[in-house]
Amino acid sequence: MNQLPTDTNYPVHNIVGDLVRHHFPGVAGYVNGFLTLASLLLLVALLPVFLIWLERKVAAHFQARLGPMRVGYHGLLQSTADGLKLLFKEVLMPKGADRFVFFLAPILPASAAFLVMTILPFDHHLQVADPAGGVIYVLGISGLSTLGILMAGWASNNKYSLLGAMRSGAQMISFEISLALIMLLIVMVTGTSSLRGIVLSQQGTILDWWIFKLPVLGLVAFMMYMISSTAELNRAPFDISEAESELTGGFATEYSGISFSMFFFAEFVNMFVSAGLAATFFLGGFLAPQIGIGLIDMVLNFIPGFVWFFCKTVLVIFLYMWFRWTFPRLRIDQLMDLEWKMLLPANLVLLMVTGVFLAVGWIL
Amino acid sequence: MGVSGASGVTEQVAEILDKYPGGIRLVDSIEYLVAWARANSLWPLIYGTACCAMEMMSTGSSRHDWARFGVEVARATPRQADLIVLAGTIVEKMGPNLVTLYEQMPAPKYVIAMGSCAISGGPFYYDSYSVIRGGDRLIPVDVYVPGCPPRPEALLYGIMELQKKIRKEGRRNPWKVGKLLDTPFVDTHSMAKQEWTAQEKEKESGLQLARERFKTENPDYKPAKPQRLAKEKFAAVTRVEVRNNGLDNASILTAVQKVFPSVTLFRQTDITPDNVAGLGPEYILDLEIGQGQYTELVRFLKEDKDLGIDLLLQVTAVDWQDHFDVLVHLLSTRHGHKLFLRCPVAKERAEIHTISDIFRGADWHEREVFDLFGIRFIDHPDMRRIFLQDDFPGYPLRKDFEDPERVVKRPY
Amino acid sequence: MELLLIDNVPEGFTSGLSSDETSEEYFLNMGPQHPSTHGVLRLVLKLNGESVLEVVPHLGYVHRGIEKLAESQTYLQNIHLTDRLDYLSSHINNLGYCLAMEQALDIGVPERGEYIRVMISELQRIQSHLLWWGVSGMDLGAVSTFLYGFKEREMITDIFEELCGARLTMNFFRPGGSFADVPDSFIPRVKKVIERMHVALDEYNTLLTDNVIFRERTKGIGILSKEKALSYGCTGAVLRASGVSYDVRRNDPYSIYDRFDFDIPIGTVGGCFDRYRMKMEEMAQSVRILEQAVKDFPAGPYRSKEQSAYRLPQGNYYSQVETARGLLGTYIIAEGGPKPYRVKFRSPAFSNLSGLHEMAVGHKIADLVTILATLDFVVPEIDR
Amino acid sequence: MIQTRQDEHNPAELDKPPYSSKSYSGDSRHLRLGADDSDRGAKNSVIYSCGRYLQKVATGLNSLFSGMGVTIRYFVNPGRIITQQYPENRESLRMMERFRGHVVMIHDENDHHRCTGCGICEKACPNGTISVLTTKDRAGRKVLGRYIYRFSQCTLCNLCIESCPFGAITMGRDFELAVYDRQLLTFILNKTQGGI
Repeated sequence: MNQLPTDTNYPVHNIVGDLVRHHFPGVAGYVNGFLTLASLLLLVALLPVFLIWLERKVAAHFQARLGPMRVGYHGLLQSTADGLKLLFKEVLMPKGADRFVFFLAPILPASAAFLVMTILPFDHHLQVADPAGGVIYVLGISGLSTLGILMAGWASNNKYSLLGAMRSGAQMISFEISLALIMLLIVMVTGTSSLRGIVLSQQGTILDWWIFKLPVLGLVAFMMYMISSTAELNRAPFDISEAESELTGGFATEYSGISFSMFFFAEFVNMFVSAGLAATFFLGGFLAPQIGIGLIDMVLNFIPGFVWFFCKTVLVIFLYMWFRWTFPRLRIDQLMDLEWKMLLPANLVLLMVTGVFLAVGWIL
Repeated sequence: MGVSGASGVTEQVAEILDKYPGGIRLVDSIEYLVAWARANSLWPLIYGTACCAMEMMSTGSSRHDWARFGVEVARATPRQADLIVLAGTIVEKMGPNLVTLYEQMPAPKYVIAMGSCAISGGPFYYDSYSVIRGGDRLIPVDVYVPGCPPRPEALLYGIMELQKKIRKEGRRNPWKVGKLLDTPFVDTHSMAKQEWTAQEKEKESGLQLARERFKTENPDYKPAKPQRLAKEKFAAVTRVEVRNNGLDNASILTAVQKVFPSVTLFRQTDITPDNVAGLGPEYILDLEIGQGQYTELVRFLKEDKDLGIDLLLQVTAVDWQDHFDVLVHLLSTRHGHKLFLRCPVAKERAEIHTISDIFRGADWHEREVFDLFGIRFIDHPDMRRIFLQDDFPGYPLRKDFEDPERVVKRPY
Repeated sequence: MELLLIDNVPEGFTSGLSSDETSEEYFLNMGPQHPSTHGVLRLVLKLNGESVLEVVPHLGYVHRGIEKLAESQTYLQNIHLTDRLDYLSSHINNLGYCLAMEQALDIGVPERGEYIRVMISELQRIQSHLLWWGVSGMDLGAVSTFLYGFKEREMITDIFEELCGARLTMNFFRPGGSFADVPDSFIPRVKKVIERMHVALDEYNTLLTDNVIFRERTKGIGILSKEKALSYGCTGAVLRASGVSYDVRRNDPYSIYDRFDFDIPIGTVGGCFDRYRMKMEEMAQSVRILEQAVKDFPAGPYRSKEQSAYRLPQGNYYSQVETARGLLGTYIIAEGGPKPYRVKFRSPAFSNLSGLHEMAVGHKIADLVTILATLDFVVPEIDR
Repeated sequence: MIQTRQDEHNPAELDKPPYSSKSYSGDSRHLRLGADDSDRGAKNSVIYSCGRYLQKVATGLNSLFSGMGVTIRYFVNPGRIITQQYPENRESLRMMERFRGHVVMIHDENDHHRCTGCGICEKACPNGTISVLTTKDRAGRKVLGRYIYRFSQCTLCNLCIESCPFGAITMGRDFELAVYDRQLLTFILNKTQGGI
């Protein structure tokens, strides 16, 4: 029933890596390391460009309009233009700001997202590293982005920024608890905290994904994950740290040009990472959605795993966008109420019930 | 880094690359790319003062959707904005704030003046004591979009014109802070007239002979009569008199006169209730009372249960050259009748007791009267100017207000 | 608690920050350029953490001196100035001014003219409320509502544009009627709007009114009791939400409002949610008026006899109309001649806003934004 | 000294008797929209409050989902997109017949206009937008010399056109009038100058 998969091909390998290893056995480690980092960097650089375009298009279609249309096919190059423009824009620092912290802050959220990405299992053999305590690593690193926002708010010498940062700090610390508890739930049922291990524990048909495998509880846990991760991402309806109509720009009020674009980019990479984790935990990661009919499953399996991973991730990202373009924003105290009075107790109950399920063996 | 901003970086890069073969072409293509990016990524600042802001919002709405141009990323903070659309009237008090906003934006930054007010003051060109005639007196404007307010399509056209302008930017034509309009405000209407009259006079002297010749050659000349446009004719319609709801004037007056016998009616000699009843239902009772009993009367009107007056419409004033009248307009939401009250205030000692302790709403109304008429309200909790800046000279709604620096009188 | 009076207490505040070291009080400036102040209102807040201790609004960032201007322009020219007070109810402003002139000159309006006036006024009200709905949704963070509200609003601005050529500053009504008749397509277009509004209002209620987050954000926020609302001179939806049934269209009917069957919604608590629902219900009632007006829209002349120049006889003339924001009073003092001696506009938003401190104190900054959104003011009307 | 609002759940506030409208003269039809705070009189039993809690969560979630239903209906239905693509639709874009773009003078095919230079429009204009500058023709008659129209300060109020007794001016339907220089917004409307 709940056995760990036997596939233990560590370290992760793939065709490119094998080729390098075959031809340059001496420096293979360095070359492969460089290649991984370069490709990951490329991904980090290109993902937001695509995601920002997607967000704007999706938003537009939610609002009965077209969105970017005039730069490239259906505005595909719109975010490229935005990025380029921000790159060549004057960088300003307000008087009285802490110069070092002010310019360090935007780098942190981006690097946090980048670091978490290193352990995302994109495919069977497409993962930079798979530490045994992957889940703990994720939780540890994601605090960095909060730190970046707090630093930005503090260093800006602006009351709006400070308010935004404080809101963000309180919010993220609270919701991290929920997030950790939901991850704990998955770790509890899979028995591993390696992300690859978690994906592999969902092998089989669609019904073996954790969202369905735990009867009802999986769905509830998924919903709670969506809520807390939206809050963790500072996205509407939990975007109180930016809250344009209240705090103008929140923590990023004083940032311009490239340093603002770092925040902007990090927001979207973080969203990707968060959605990727949702796919990993609940939607079977890179596994194809098999339905138990041999022929169709064969076709589905033929499609490479990373395509499935991206599809699922984009699906979750779409959910995030759907939330954002539908709901009004919560107030700070309501946000805290939601976490401490609703999500956290519900989480604990869920953990307990799952424990009972595990003991009785009710998992599908 | 200065105001020139990022163009400095491109210049440095250009200097290095120019030395190598093909370098110039590379620099040119980078320049082209940067100009392209800037033109297609204009993030506007959320800034709007008046009517034009609504049309700006309409431009952002689904129907017109400025997102198609990549303009929908409206930023609330000037640090991230590239474009400021001057939508609406700019008044003197807002001026410094607008300049600050502009200065807070990182270079390169662009300005569109939208609508007549932002271009030249528009409807407030003459006679206004607070409007700045043209946004380009404060910050340099790149594109002027005329209209009042311009249609969303007109604004989109303006944005396209701006894009055209940005696409031409490069090393030879770098972005720089534009020029401000520094000519003093002139009465263009009278100026045109004067210039024309002078020109005509000059011309006239040379035309005497030609005229006389024409007259002798065509003695029967009769100019064609201009065709008047046939305008639709309408019949006069008798007006249905609107009734004044609630208590009738006569009974209100009787009730007031019982307690305040010294009360009179404005511009009415005969103040008996019978006469007032004859003035018709549309006449609103216009009581006049001296300063001594002013607050008591207001308090009485508010507290008297039978009169049922509960809402203060406004407190205002009028300048009768020799004295002021402070006007208090009251309404009964329960019955529907209105009641006006006035109290003369001397010009030399423009002071009157406040009624903000009776009606809280009077607080701001009295501040407005103080601001525009200079009538001081005794015991008012917060007697400051409400609309104008503290150093504004004089009180503009007084009939003798003159400020040639700010106000240019309508020429006709 | 002992209060420390420091030198740089912002204008309008009675006291400085608390001298208590553990206190987290500070001053925050909001505006004049701030997304939720709907234009150029400036608020200075004294905060403790996120809680509002004191609010001081600063006005005048778009004070153009319209009342002074009106003294130097002719009566006819002044109509176009009223457009620029509350540009979201410009037709109704025009109407208010024309009513005062008609009162002075004893000009009547033919039947068709009156129907045009009522229909245009109600369309204007719906248009304004739609914009308000969208913008207040956006203030609360639901950006899509902004664009949804504008969708139907565009249908109405199209009607206006076809009617008089302008979308916002119409200058359409004249004493005795309007300067032009309605085009043939007017009634079909209005019918379309009515049809669409029935669907749209349902949609809006599902999207925002019933939304649990929205309800939590607005309920019990910014309560203004009946007595206070009256004392501050609030009118319109703000007064009605507090439980006072006063609507000029009903209690002091102008034009032909007394012929139509419509309800005046009134609230009980006087908080943001009540104010919100007043406006939503008003839209439904406006649609009801439109339905009735479309049904018996008469033929005939649309205006009465024109005068080449309007000279008001000496006297004081006052008219009041119900704009989308409340009671707009137009007070004209005429001393003969082609120009008025003094014109005063009693703007509803000016009085409605003056109770802001009462509503906002004790709430959070986010609630202040909610309150501002439901107060629904237009700054140029406040400043004039 | 944080002040918190106590009145938000004050039952007294909610239970207040509705405002009496007996005394007012008009017809007293009105709709009472009370605040539907249904938390009143919550019982103290644990099961009851748990039930209420769950019910609240359920109705809350339901409201969220139905809201999402509204937005997704727009998303999946491209027919509801109402965007007009302005520069692309230039060919088909026509302004309304009465659209007030800017003042133009009507000219016939021989470039003759109907303006007599009477200056009524100039007087009608509320803000000095129009200057009618007249000259004399050979017969000594007053004719239009130059008709200056300052678009930069025009409010498009239509008063000049209404006042013109000869129908010489009208509103143009152009709207693409943005310029780089405000001087270019001063037009001379008459194509031919009367007189010599």
